[in-house]
Amino acid sequence: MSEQIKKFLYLNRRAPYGTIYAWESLEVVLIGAAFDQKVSLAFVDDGVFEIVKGQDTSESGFKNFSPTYAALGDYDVNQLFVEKESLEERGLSIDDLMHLTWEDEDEDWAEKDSIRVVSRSELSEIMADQDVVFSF
Amino acid sequence: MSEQIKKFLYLNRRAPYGTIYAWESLEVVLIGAAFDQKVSLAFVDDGVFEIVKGQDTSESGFKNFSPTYAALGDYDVNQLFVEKESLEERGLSIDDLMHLTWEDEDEDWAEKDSIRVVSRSELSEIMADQDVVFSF
Amino acid sequence: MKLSIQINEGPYQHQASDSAYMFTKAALEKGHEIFRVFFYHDGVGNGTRLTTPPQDDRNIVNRWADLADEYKLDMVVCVAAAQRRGIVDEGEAERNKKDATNIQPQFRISGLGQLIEAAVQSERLVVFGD
Amino acid sequence: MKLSIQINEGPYQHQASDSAYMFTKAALEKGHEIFRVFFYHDGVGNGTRLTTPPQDDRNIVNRWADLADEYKLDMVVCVAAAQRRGIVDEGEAERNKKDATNIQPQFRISGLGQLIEAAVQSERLVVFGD
Amino acid sequence: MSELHTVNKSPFEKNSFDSCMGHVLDGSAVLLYEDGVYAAIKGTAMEGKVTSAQGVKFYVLGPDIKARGIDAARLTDGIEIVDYAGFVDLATEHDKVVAWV
Amino acid sequence: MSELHTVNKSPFEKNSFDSCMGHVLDGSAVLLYEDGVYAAIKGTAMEGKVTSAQGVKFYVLGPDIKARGIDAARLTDGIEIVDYAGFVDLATEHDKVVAWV
Repeated sequence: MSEQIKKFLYLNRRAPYGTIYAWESLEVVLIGAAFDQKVSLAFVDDGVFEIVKGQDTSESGFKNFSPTYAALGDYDVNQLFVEKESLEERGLSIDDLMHLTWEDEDEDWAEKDSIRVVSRSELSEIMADQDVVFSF
Repeated sequence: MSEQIKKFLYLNRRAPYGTIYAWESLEVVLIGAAFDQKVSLAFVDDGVFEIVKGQDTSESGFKNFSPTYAALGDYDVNQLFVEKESLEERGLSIDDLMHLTWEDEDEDWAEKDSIRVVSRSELSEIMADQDVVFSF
Repeated sequence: MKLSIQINEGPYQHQASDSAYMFTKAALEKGHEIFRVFFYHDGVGNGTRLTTPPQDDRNIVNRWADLADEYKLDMVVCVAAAQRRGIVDEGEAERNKKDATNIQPQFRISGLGQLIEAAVQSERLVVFGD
Repeated sequence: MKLSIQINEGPYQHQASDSAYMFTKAALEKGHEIFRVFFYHDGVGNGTRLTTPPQDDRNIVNRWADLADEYKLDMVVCVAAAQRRGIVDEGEAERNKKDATNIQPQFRISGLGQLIEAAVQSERLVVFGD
Repeated sequence: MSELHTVNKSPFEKNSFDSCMGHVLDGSAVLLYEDGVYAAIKGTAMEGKVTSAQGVKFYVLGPDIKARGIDAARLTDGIEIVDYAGFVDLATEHDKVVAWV
Repeated sequence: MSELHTVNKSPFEKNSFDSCMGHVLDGSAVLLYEDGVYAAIKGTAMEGKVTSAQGVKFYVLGPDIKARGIDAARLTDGIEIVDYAGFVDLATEHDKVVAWV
């Protein structure tokens, strides 16, 4: 659809369910995956809660959209940066997060981790390196 | 409209203009003044910014609703509690606030201050003494 | 006990309307009386019949409408807030010269006095917002 | 320079739409090109023709419509977000069997791809939200 | 009078929980729901605020912790889980409800 | 690349300003607007955060401080006032805009 290849970062700073931002942001990521851009997601502040495992909305009446994160790998969205300090402040570690993976076509479809835990200063550098940052 | 007399507290915790809560809350206070209830307002957290003097929206395109606070006295709404700690955290003192007054019918229409600066613990007691607390 | 509910946010964007619905339903099922549900601020957006949420998600507006039918709930949308945000019934359309309405029939548009009255008449006012 | 604007909140409740309008107007007056204004989340509420704000206040919807007329702005309302919140044009009304529309004519309903395209084609994307 | 205070915002994002804690009196209760349930997680800066509140009873809404993947074992000690019916009971058993929206 | 970060929420209510300050790099700029302008007031806990940010230039939107009754004399030293046209200039002069909504 376009000749330019841009680096897109989706900045996720909100908890899921209390507001719809996380979910509708994910809808943008899925649609955007059809465009040939270099895409990554950052989970910062309460955004880290979006990918906590074991979400179960059966008693809440609203839809559990967390399984969609596991599908991102199939859409070639496999650069998920999670901020270490944000996890720690919330009493979380990587073991509390969903195990999100993708299959590397170039290495005989080897399964690889999509999530990379990075420090706040690393994430700042990653953000600075982008062409577009989406905030929701 | 009702035989019961209740103590109503309007809890104002939001800054003006960034969101409409402060303004639409004030609309409730004005309508509510027509009912025979015992009404008071509390300004806590960013709510103290609502009654800062010198508000001027001429370059913003939206309506300056702050003059309405000065009219509250005419509606017999004259119990405005402002939390001391909230002011201090925001670098404000009572001198930064509008001078809001009412005229006391029982004392030959003497002009009296509507605003009373109270401590957080005093305000907690005032809240506890209410029948209804409105939050916006 | 007699309760009233105030909802300050619209459907889907915030959980407020979901929480208020679950609370109201639970209160009714326990035999409490809901004197009134008052929709204020963006909460007026719960009263439009024009939403079409995804098939696999809850329909917030219809859910309120069904609860109102079942329990004869009085669901009031604030007129001033509705005018700012474009929620319109027949009377409002006529008054403000609008060529369409969008209110869901189980809701009615009325003034802020209805919120004050609800607070006066009810033993508890429970507020749901952002 | 070519810019695009994203607006995540509806009119009046948050200042986001006001700020976005003032920014967009200033950019146009400086001779910049606005590739697209994209309304997402509750931002879709800026695109209804049914609002009647108080006489002494700004009319947010009409203001956007006038700016669009003057500068031929492309103002897009996200279809998925609009369906959740009840913003409807002729096509949507037919598809989802709704008996009324409420879109303001200067806005058009389209998909999220329009936001991605705006980000690709524009030199800057500026986001206004809560 | 005894009050039920409700908090529905994340304590990491907004000041609602802190502000509530600054105004809650001995004998009152706090219900954490929606994103407010994140204040109930053990091992964060919130734990101390919960455990040091004298004479205040804390509740958390079960469906909201479940939706967010928070196991009951991770809650700060002494916080009781209620469902929506329990929320209704809390609202009626206390003299009024104060919402820290 | 140099970035323009925008903050539109009160630092006393939400964590947007703090989060922005944790991610802003030397050579970038921060524009405070809407309720974000409250972070520009001298004599609060925010003043030190502004003055200690190395190599970061701060701006505040004039119409938004005026609306809120904040006199220019109350701003933390070094913060520059811009109007909407200036906001546009900042957005175009930096390589991208990051909104801390």
